[in-house]
Amino acid sequence: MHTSERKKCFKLIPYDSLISILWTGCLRAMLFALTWFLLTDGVMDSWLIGGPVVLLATIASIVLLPPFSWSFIGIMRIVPVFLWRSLYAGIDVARRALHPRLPISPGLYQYRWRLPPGVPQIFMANMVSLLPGTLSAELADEYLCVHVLDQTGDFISELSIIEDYVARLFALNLIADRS
Amino acid sequence: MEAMTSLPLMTLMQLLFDTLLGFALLWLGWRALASPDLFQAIVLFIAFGLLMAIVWVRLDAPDVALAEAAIGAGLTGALLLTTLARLEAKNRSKSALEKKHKVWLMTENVKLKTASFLWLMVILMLLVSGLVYAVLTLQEQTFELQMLVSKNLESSGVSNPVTAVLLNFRGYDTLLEMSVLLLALLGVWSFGGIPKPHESLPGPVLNMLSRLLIPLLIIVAGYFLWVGSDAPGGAFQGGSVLGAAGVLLLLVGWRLCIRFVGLPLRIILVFGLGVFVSAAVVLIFLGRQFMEYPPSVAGALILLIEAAATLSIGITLAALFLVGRPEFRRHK
Amino acid sequence: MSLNALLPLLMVLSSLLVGLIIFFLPEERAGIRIALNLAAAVLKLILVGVMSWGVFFYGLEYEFRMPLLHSQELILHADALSILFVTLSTILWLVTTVYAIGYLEDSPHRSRFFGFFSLCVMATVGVAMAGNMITFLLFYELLTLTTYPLIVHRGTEEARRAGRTYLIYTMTGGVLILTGTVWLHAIAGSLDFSYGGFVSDLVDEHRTALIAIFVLLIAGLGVKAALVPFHGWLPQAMIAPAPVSALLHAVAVVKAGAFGIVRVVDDVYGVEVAANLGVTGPLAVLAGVTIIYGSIRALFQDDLKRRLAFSTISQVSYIVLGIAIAGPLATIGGLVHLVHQGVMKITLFFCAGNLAETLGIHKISEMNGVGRRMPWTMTAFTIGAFGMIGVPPLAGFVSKWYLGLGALEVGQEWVIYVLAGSSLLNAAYFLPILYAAWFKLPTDSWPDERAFGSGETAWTLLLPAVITAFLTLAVGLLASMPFSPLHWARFITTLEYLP
Amino acid sequence: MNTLYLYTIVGVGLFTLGLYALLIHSDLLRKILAINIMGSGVFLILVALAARTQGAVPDPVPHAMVITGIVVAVSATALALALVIRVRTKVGHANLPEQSLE
Amino acid sequence: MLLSEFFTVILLLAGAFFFLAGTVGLLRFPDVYTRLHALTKADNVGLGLMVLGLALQAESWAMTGKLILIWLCVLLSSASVAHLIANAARKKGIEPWKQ
Amino acid sequence: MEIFYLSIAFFLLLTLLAGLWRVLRGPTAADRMLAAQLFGTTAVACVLLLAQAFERPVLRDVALIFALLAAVTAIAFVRRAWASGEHSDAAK
Amino acid sequence: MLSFLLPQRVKLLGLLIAAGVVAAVAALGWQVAELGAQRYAIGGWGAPLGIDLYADGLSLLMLMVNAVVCLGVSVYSTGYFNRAYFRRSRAIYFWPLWMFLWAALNALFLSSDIFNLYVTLELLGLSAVALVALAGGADALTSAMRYLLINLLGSLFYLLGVALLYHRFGSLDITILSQHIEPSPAVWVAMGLMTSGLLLKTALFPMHFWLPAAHASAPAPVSALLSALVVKASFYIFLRLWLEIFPVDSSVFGELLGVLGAIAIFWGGVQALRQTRLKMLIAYSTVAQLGYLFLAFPMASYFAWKGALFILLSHALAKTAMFMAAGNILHFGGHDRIQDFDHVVQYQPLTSAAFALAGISIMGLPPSGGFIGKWLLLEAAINSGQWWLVIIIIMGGLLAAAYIFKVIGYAFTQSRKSHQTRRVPIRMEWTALILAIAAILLGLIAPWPLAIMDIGLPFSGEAAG
Repeated sequence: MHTSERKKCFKLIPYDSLISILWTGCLRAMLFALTWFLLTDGVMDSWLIGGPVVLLATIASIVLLPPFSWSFIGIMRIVPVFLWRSLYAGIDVARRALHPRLPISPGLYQYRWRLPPGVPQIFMANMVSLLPGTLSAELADEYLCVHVLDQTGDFISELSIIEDYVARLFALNLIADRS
Repeated sequence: MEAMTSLPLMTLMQLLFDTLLGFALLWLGWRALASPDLFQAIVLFIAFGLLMAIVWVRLDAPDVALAEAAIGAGLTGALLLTTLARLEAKNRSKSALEKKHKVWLMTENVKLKTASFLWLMVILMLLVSGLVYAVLTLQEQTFELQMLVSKNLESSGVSNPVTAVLLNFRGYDTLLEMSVLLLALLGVWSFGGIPKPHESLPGPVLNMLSRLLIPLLIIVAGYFLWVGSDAPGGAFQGGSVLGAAGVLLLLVGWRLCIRFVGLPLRIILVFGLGVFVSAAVVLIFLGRQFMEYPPSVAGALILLIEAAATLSIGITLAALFLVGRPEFRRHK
Repeated sequence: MSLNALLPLLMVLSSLLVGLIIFFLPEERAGIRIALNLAAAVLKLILVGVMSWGVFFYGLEYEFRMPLLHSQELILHADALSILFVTLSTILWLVTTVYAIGYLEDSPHRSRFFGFFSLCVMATVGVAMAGNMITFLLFYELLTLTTYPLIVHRGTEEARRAGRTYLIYTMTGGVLILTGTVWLHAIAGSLDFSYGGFVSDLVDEHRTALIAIFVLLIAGLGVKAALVPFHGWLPQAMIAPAPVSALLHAVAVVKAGAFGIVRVVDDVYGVEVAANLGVTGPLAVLAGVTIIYGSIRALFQDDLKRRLAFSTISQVSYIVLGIAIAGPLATIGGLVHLVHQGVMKITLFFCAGNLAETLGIHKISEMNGVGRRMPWTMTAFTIGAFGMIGVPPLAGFVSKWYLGLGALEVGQEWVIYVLAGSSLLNAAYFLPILYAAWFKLPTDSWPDERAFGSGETAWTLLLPAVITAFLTLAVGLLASMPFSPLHWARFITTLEYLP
Repeated sequence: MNTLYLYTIVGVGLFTLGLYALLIHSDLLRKILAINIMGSGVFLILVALAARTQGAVPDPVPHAMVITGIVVAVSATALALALVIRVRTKVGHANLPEQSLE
Repeated sequence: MLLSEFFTVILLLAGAFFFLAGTVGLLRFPDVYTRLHALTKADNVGLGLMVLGLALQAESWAMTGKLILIWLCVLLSSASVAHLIANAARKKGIEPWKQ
Repeated sequence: MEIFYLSIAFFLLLTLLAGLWRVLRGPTAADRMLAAQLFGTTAVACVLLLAQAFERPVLRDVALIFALLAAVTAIAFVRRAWASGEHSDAAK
Repeated sequence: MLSFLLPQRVKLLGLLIAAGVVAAVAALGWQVAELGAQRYAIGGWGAPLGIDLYADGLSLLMLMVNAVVCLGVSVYSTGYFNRAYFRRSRAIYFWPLWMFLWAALNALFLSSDIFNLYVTLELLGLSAVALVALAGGADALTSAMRYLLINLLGSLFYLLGVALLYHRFGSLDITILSQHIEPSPAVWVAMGLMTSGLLLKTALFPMHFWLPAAHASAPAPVSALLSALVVKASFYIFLRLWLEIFPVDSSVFGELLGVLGAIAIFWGGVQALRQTRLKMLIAYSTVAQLGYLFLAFPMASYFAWKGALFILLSHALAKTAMFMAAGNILHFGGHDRIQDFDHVVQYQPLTSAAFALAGISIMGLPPSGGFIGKWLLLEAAINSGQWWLVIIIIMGGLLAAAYIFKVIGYAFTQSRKSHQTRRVPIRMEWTALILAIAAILLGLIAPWPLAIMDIGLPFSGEAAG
């Protein structure tokens, strides 16, 4: 059991591309350095500790989360959408909660993936929980089980739109056909 | 705060806030101890920890708030939940016993006789009134020690007075306290290895979460370590954040530690204490007192000690979370 | 530290070391054990000789001091009184050792027995040579502890019960003495024995306290001395092996108690102070009661050793009586009886042991005609018994004579009646034994006869009895010679009454 | 005097509450909770008193003491919890037999 | 009142409103899943708005960054935790509430 | 302004306490945990407000810790306390 | 002074450290004896700011007896934890835990800072609990649990007292506090809290209920330590506080303590007499002996303190020896039922001797250390005219004699060896014996420890001469 577990932990590491690891490493190191900068308010001395820590964090991050491809434009596109949708989600849920009649008709729905397994699916699953009326309840390779607050609403198209955004973020092509 | 107090409304608001918080604390404490369901009690206790942290904030004790938030609210809660799970797992596996002690999850108020209950009440009332009286009649605070702290802050090597007290002025306490931590781990280990809980594989979401959080936790731990010297923070806060990272790894089912569970792990565990003691002892050979850090290098020295301590504390806390000794034989 | 200081210490240490060594000897090394025991006894004898010489002729102070408490020291010293007691114990010890070697042949746990035996000597010598109350107390308690294993030596249920009784009595006694001693220390600040006592200055101020202390001390010591209300343990302790009984009665425990009373009255309070406090009178009465009571009880015992035990209760009180009468002559009588009673009683016990060991006789009713089977033993027994009764010129007579004179001297005639009555009773319980032993016809077989070669019994058993019987004769006959017990007792008394 | 005294009294309350619960409950886990709450009460008193002078910077020494205390408490709690598990494994239940404290 | 302060007040009030809504949802909604909805969405929006409001008052960019970092952390955790709890509830066999 | 921050914090505290009702009611362990989760978020907001109110920026670090560690408890719950099987009140 | 820990947990190392600590204590002893009370400022800050270590006669003596007992236990444990049935995995934890315990004790006896004392108390308590639990049985675990709770509870009470004292006087140093101290409600409450916390740990009479089980179910060397030193540690703190900080004119309180101590002596003695198992008997005997320590409080005189302290010292030595002897017996015969001792005891003469000699000291018979202590107490009681104390002391001694001879009696009973016996390593027997002899010798060298007690004049407030 242990060995299999460990294999699972490491199987995602792609040994083929050292360069991609380095590149990602640099990027993440910069990201972490930025974080450090934010935390410490940019005091110069702090890099005495910050340097090693960022290095350590980067290594941990690389080991734990192998590089994946993504696109900057994708991020730029998804952020405003996400912000808006999640704000809307909040308003939506607040409305339902505060409404005297509690207008909900919850149910489960299995949404078939067009995204490939791995990081994109997980990202999507997390996002779904923050979108209006939906909550990811189970993640399988083929489908995402979504709990919806209002079955009557059009949440399916919403999901598929978001899926497109996510696909673009990870620079992926969606499986064309989702029967 | 000086400016604010002039505003009566502010004072009133503070009073309101404090009263609410105080009552909330008492109520939570009472419920946590009296609720019929243990799980509920633990959740309430976690909430209690959160409120405590807010209280520390309110009392202008950010260092304590950090420690409470990290250790009290985070790790203790996780530890309690895990223990509860273990206990229940055992409960289930022994159905005969379960029958016998079916009620063990319920509150088992020992049936006190009315008389002894009254006595207890009387004693507790006495305690309360005595304490309150004592507290309320306390004279004005003496600031001698506080003055001393701020006067010597210069030569302590750090500018956060709490850190100065913890690691320099009263470093000996801290040294002993780290021993307590290590000792607790030893004690836990000495109870023998505890079989691994039967657990399923982590789902991908959890997996991802931990993978994202851990580097972040490492950075934050480093941050607290660094910031400790002139702002609230320090080895314990950093260490507990690091410990949280370790706990997270353990929770996700990460078992890399099997590889170095023997000597390397133990070396890391005593590393902090070791550095602390060696620094202190080396100073003796340099003709100074035990733990007397020369002001010129005190800052660096404290940072060094704290770095080592952070590492050790983090790993120790994570190891404590296992609530048992990792098996030794595996790596043979 | 001078040699003189070393001598008393050596007295104590010799037994201690021997005892400890013996503990670790394997059971089989009987030879070494015997040699060690005898060597220690002989060494002691020599030391005693040297010291008594020094004390008597040169007035030397043999004293060893060691600080023990803030103001108290451990003092071992040899004054005349201690020499008297030490001499007695040393000589009798030597004899008893020989006896015990024979008696315990082939029985188990001999190392343990002889180990404690030696420690017991150590304690007795310590009691004898104690220079202050605290040292006395120390060795006194040690004596309790070391005799306990000897009493329970047989390991039977009965023996354990006897041991328990013994402990209950002596421990209680011990704490009484402890209390008294501490109290005394608190009042007087000093505990060192000195001729004529050391509390005379305090009489006015602390009269009640002093009386209370006296009562405490005497009650505590009375337990070991088996004064009447405290005597219960002694008959039970008969369960111990014969040499132990012999010791308990003649030398160690009972005598230590009596000796302690002597010390308290003479060297702590001083006879005059004690008399002044009015405590000696009741003590004398108590002793008188004990004498009569013990004799009467003895009369009704069929078990030989029990009869001897009650006889001891009675006889030891002569010593106490002598001291309590508080006159010079009576003191002499009491002191000399300390020795005489020891010699006589040990003889009797040796003989009883011989009978039990050789023929299995434990009861008087079984003794018919035993004189013919074991003439030597019974001769010794007869001498001892006559001594006890007080037949002149045997040892017992001398003591009783002085006691009587002493009583008359201070005008306490009632003592004479006690003495006379007691002597009559003595005769009443000893003579039937002698009659049965010598003149009745023996039964067909003895309860449990063992063969010891050609003699009537083993020589190691017989010899000690004969020697002590001889001593009984000798101290009586030669009472007026220098260095006789009587002589020493006079010497002591002069010292006591001089200041 | 300032409003922070309130917290001192809350601390006293928590301490007593924990003590009471510690005494009357036989369940071990709850006893451990009770001890922790008592500890919090003590810490609260320590820190609240440190800030009792209006407008002054609170005394850092009690803060340091409380941090030490928290670490000690967490160590003790961890040890206690491990012990509870052991007790449960060996004894079969996680209670202490009734004990009379009063 | 400065403009930024005005916005801050508005944003904080809005945030508080969402917190209230989340709590009401937590109390009113009928089962675990629906309550999770309330929790994740309303609270995150509430916190987001508050962060935004406070960021307006922040004295430095780093402070703003830190606030946003906190928010992101909460976002990440609460989304993941919501998923985990929902998932666990499903595995436990807790059926969603139907009207 | 400080009063305002404090009032908002007070309000948050109130909602937090209201949420306690869920902890007491349950019915499932998950519900209670959920409520604890809510407390975490609320506490973050609360601490941030207090930081602003008392002008102690360092307090934000406390909020940071809350934010980071809130997940740990929940994960412990999901992975251990609840994953290991039936909880006594799950059947209710 | 702090023996810190290496991961290599081997006996040899343990012994080396033990020897090292003993040497250190000896050196300190020499220093204190030569130069008087020593004060050492850790970190060079000095008392109000930093933490001071302080060694006067009192702490030196505690350290010394600590060193002797601990050395003994170390040697004993090399044998004890070798036993076949003691799982190695358990045994290897003994040493580090043990070293922690020892370090905690040393630190405790040296500290002069009340918060530092709290930390050392916790260190002590936790290591003691872990050691009790090392035995692994159901009894041991339950009692370890209870012990842990009691420890934590006591510590919290103490800590609350510390909090009040600190906030009243703004210092944590004992000496400084003693200079500033003046009665006020806070001080009284702090005193009450600290007293109850410490007495709970010291297991004074009504709060003794946890002790017998914990001490009886622990592994033998651990029981020895607990009885000999751990309970004394909290007593030591209590004594220090009492002598230096608390207002001296608290005679009613002292009387109360004395009465409790008296009840403890009786109750412990009677309970000990009723026990059927040896270790329980010894544990109850500890309860009784602890009672003696509190008899000094109503008298509060120079001699009384010294007497109590002397009893403490000799009890530490004697009780260690006793528990070791019990451990040997248990190991040899596989049980410690007193009524079946005849099969066991007499085949272990050394062990029996150790038990008997230790018993002499416990009973307070001369020339043991216990005797000296009892003597001093008695004298103090008589001097102060408190006769009820005299009676208590006397009766306590008799009770002790009763329960000890209840055991010793079996050593002389003839019986056959029971078949299931195991060999006991000879060094276990010898260690017990040597410690017992030390308890006896303590009485003979009494002036020496008594003189040490005067260094730094811990009792100067009451010194009557």
